[in-house]
Amino acid sequence: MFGYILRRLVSTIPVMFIVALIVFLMLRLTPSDPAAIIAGDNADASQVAMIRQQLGLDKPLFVQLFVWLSSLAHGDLGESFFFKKTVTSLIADRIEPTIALAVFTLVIAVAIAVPLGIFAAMRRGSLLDRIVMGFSVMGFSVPAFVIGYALIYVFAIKLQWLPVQGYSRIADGIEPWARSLVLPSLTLAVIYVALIARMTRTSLLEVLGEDYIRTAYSRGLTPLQVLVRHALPNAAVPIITVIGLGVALLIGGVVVTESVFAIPGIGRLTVDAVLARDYPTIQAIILLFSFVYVMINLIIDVSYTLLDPRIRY
Amino acid sequence: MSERAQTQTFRALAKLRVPAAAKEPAIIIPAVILGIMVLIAILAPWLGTIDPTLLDPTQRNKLPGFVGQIVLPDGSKAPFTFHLGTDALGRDIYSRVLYGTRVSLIIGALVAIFATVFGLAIGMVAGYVRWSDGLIMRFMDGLMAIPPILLAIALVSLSRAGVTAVVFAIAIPEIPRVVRLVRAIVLSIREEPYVEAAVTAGTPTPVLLFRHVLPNCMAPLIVQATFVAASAILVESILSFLGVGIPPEVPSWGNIMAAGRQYFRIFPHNMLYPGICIAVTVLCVNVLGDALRDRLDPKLRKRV
Amino acid sequence: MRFRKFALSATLATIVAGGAAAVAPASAETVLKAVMHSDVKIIDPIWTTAYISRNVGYMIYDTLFALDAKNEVKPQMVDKVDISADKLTYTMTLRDGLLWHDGQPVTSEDCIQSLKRWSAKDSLGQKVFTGFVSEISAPDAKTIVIKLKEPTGLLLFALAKPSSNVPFMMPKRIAETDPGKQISEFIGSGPFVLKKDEWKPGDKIVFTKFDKYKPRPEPASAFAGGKVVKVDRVEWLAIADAQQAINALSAGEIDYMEQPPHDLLPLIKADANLKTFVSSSTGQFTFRPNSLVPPLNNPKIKQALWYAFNQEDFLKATVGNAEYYKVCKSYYPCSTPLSTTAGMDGLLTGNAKKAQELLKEAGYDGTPIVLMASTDLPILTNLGPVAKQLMERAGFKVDMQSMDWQTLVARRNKKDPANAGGWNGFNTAWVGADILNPVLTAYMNAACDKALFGWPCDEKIEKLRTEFMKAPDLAAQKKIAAEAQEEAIAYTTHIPLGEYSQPIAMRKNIDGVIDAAAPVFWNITKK
Amino acid sequence: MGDILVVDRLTVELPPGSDRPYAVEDVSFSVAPGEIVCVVGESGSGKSVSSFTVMGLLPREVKPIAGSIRLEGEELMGASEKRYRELRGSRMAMIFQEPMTALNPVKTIGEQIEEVLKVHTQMSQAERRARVMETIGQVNLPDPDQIVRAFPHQLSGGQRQRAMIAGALALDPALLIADEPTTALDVTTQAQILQLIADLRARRGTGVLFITHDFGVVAEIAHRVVVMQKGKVVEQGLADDVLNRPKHPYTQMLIGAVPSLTPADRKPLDGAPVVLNTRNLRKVYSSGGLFQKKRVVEAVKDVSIDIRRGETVGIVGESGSGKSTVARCVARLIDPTAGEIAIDGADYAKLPERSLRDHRKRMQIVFQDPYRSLNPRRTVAQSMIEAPVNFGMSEAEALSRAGDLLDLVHLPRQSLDRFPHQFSGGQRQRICIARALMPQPEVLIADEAVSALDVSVQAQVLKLFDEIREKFSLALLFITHDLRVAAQICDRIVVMQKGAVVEQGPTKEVFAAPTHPYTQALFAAAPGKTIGVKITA
Repeated sequence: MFGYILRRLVSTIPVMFIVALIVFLMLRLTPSDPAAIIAGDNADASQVAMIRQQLGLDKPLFVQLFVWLSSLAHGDLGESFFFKKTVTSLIADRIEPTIALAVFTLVIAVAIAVPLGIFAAMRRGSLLDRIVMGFSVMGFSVPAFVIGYALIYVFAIKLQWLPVQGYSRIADGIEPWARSLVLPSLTLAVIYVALIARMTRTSLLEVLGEDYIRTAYSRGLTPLQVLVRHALPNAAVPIITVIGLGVALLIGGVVVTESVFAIPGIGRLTVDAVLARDYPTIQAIILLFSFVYVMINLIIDVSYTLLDPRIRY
Repeated sequence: MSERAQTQTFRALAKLRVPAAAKEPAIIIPAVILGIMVLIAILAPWLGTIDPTLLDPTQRNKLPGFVGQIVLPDGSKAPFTFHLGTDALGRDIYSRVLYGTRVSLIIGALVAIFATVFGLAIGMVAGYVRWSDGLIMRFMDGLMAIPPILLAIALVSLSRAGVTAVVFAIAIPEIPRVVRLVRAIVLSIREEPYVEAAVTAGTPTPVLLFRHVLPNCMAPLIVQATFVAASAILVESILSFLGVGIPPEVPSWGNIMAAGRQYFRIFPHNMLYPGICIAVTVLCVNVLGDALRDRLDPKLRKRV
Repeated sequence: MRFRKFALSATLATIVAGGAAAVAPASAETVLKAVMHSDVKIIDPIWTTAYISRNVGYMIYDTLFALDAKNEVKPQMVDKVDISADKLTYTMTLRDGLLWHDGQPVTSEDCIQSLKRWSAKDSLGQKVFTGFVSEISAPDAKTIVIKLKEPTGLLLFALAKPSSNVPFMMPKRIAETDPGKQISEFIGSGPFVLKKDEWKPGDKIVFTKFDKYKPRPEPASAFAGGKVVKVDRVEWLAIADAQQAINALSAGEIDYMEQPPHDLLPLIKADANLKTFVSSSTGQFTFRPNSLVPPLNNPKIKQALWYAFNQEDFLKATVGNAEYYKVCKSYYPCSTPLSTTAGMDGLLTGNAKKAQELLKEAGYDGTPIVLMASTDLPILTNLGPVAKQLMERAGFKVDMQSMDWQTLVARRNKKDPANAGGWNGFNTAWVGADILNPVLTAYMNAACDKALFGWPCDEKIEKLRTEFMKAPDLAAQKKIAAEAQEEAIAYTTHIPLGEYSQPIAMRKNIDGVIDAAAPVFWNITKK
Repeated sequence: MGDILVVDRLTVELPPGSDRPYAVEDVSFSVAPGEIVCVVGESGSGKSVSSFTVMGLLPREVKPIAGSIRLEGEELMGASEKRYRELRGSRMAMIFQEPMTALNPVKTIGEQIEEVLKVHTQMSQAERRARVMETIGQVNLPDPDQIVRAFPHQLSGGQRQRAMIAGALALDPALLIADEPTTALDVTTQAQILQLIADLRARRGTGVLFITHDFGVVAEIAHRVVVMQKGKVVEQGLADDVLNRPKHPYTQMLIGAVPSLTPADRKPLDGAPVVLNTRNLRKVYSSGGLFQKKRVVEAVKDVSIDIRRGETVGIVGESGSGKSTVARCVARLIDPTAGEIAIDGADYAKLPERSLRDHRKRMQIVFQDPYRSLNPRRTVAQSMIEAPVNFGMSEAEALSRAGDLLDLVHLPRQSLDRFPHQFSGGQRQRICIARALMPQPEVLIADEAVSALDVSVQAQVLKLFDEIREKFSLALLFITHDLRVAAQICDRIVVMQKGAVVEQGPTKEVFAAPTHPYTQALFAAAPGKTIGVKITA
């Protein structure tokens, strides 16, 4: 088992290297000049050139890549071009809201979506099944920010139950923290619930078609017993897989939700960094998000061994 | 194609009566709605619309149904009812939404085609050429690990804004998913006996790929393409919302909504009508995709 | 990565919904929460002309002199100043008890070094200090002596410059930072102290009351007078979405919003517990042509622009509500002493036919004008499309390129031809305080490649601007200002597109907002 | 005491749009205690539907509409779902065809057997545990306490089927329904399972309803036989009467199609030249990589066989014996690890793909699954002309040759323009044979070419194989696990076990006096020795 984890960890290195390569080249090959932006509107050409030299942007590409990768190896993410702070501190300041939002959404989404998927699968073809599937397709069809504005309009402005925007930190009390996360999490959860409910239903339907389910029925078990003892344990693997893959969707959604609810997370920071051509910050965040995605999928792969004895490493 | 083969294909085409699939409501309704959307896109100039970029600051933010007047190209003024109201620059929302249909559908279609074609090519190579498989899939894993929206934001805003930049930016993150799908299909098809029979018949690999493997990839690819198209239209609206989408002078549903975002409480019509169009179109494409998948390839359900 | 620091408590899974509005933490401290027009990125006051950096400057720094409500120069950190008979020597003594935020006393050495760093970058500072100042010295810790080569009425005015690159005073050790590099320590002697550890770019920036600050006895009047702070803490929050900011204002989550979009003012009027405050200082939209590269390097073609444009279209497209805009055909703000319509007759009338004739006479061959249009600043977004339409009606070919403000700022520094990464024109806005007279108005600087982007080149304008500095009294200044305007119109350094005023929105329990060219937070009370 | 199960005039309706109105129509039969009743019929005869109806496990859309089913006197038609559940597992139990998938992969064998005790009885944990161990012992599974903790994927096919039986018989039900329980098993394992079912029936007096399509199995264990065709019972009675004196023509046809186990007498091959021979052919699969112990599987170990022109050589063996791997190596669909494969003396074992082309012309292959051997999107003509056109024949000429070959395999010429989905399994296999003959090969490989076909169709295809071998004096390499088929069609047979050849020789001699113990066990295990006819010659 340990050998497998080690091997998978080692296998993430090439993937992360490729991610780093893609991000690095993408930023350098596109026609944009961070030095000019940083030099500000008071500067003349010589100052812009001096800044470009300071930032090391004048060196050949592979030298810059080597410098960045080696500093990355020492855990130093470099300094933000724009905010005069190290990228690490910049991210550290703003990571709490994003983690809170992502985890809060994950919990809500799974808590709603999995039961929905199960009911839809059990009563296949019934009204409930069509409603769940209808909602799931709707979830995929409406842009997240539209949902966001609608929720704000109803719950924050009209009913005044929840705050309009902003994020109150955990340190300032759990109750306001939770309240500030309810609407953003619901906005983000819609598309995620749609994905998980649909996949839960699909994988459960497939499992219910297997021979051992028929064997279980032939032993006199009630449909509920069959579901709990035989169907769910086997459907667990595909369901967890989709939750893992959905994380990429979640990260994308976080960027939009943070913009709508003015939550100071790293999603919004990415957009600002891209607009300000702040290469170190962009690179660091995209690497971080990709690393989180790869790690989550590794954890899920490893969790398979707990769920399915056939998968032995 | 020899003469005889041609007659065969014509005869086969003639026999192509409307497949049973087309009778299913889950395919007819979305297909009809999408057909209307395409018609709107093509006939936009003749559907009572005016130049979508014609602005008149004196008629800003007028509510739907407002009767104002427009300046014709020759400078003369003419009365005009703004059925869906005007935006922050006094431009007619009705015309902009109709012309926006063009851009949004084109983006959906181009992204789907671009992602599918490249995904198919790379997927076929990865599936059939053993030694390239590891390399290509590692690269695809890398590309797939980057959250698609972030990749799109970076690609768009760092290159000159425009429809082509947006299409590339949305399509590139979609390619790995298509590659993985095609590779999985190719890996399973190459084990099929009829492919092995072709090998023993001495068919060279490239011909084998096009004659036997490709046709059997079509069904799942078409289904995947519909989902890619649906998500492309959505992502375009999100990019515009974040301020990195298509520049405002080219009307698209996304940037009309983004421009109207400020006024959603007092002039909701700016966001309402393009929002409805996006929801309806994407919904139809998704429903069509689902129905096609159930009809064409039930076992695909597992792979998507 | 320091994830350990955040304790995600186990109650994460419980969804808390409903219940009355949250009970605000009952603490004696009064906190003023504000949303400014943009997020604070740079604090070094001479690094950029961005207004947000200037606003931060007014919070944590102080100035030797300041303009009062009637735009007259009044002493601020300076106690008294006496000017020699020949008007060549100025001796100023500092007020007693002035302290830096780190507790050190303010010395004349600090102020002189601050002035050196400021004048190295600011356009007015360069003109005054390189052109007229022969020597500046500190005989003792309290007095500053400035000797001039020849008399000018603008020395004190320069020390009281109200906007963009304000001459803020900072400790010597910080002011010695090379002007080409940003300062990293933000110690001032202003009424507020910056809490650097709580500054989270993109989230919020926090200032607390500097209790050892000694305000002047006189009542506050614009930037002059006593700066008495009446709240304990001020937080500037970053809410990019204007509609959301207004929602937050009506929900009581914020107290003050610097620039609510004009279109959303009805929402504020409709809300009982909100009010607006309209400052007397106005803003001016302008069009800046690039006089270095074709086709707008040909004055005849630029002349056609004066006929193609009119002010009403731009004002209606951006402000919309007549209550907040005014047609003002003058380079200097209409309400200010030097305002004049000299040279403006027949211009800015939207006369497309006249413009076409001029274009034919000038031999305009239809090469497209590359018009840069910014998309992410609400107040400027609509200027581009209006300019494009008016120019096209007048026969110009226009290639409008949309981009975010950062890209525009970077690209306008490029001197390449328009079709090789350069540009021909773009629209922007200036605060009234920046364009009070020909010397202060940066766009009238016509010193060719030493001038600001657009690089106009006309010695007559430069001569008039130097003469203005020597003008002994207001009447002389007015005459020179009018001549400068006529000359600038003939050359077309830039084109004024109308005046607008920007109301500030706030909750009913906020009072004492000062009417000044920049949003200042002293004297504000929160009941 | 009375019959355990009485099915009287049972009719089950199929959903609209199926190929016939009723799955099962007016079916009556009964099972007495301790009696094994075999229901036999081809695929689609409705034999499985009747068994599922008794258990009440039909899918929602298939509804029983008439007749009665009485289990130990109690009428089940119309019984409540709750009542059905009480009976399932306690009074009637069922075992299924696919042991690989019929057990829950994520639960231990012990748990799955114990479950039925938990559902139906109030036994304590200890009592249940003891009962499970006892049942495992009764189905003679080796060391029960290891089996209890094992997961299904850790057991062999036979062991899994025994575990299934243990689960079914834990509560000593009166009726055991077995739906083709041994079809997926190897001959030797099948014999043990049949023996086990017979013993349990004897010891416990359980009535067994045995569903199968294999007449060999019927001959081996059945007391009474029910023959079904297209949902109707065409004949039923004592096993001896039905098997040896079938009255209904359909039964006669079915029995007549079963190949006999005693080999047919073959025309002697006087000194025909050797066409294809392999010398110490070897194929090894190795897996494992970084951090993982290397696992090596020797699929084929040192196989040397040769086939003369006009001769049929059969390779017989159980699954995993390596017989298909040999065939695929000969057809160069996979690359052999070592050894030589020569056609007319020219070795092509190690040739790279480019220079393999003209060798491929001289040997062709027919696969097992007719439904996947033809590209669904190409017409029969397009599939058939592919090989000859590759080897330089003009399209027109290839098409006319295709027409002749279709006549040869008794198919109409116009099938050239049709698509594969318009043909039955048997017809498709004929098309594959015709396709294989297109490039005029010298060697034809048949890899389990008839195992997927129904018995009646199987007989005709075997005759066809023999005809074309005769007509084109082909060297035919026939791979099969079915001894009856091998007996009827092969001149010489090669017996393989775990990748090695244990015995080879003329079919008559090997069948009459097998020398190797494995071959003896194989022949002994083949069910229904008395039944079966000579098919060829």
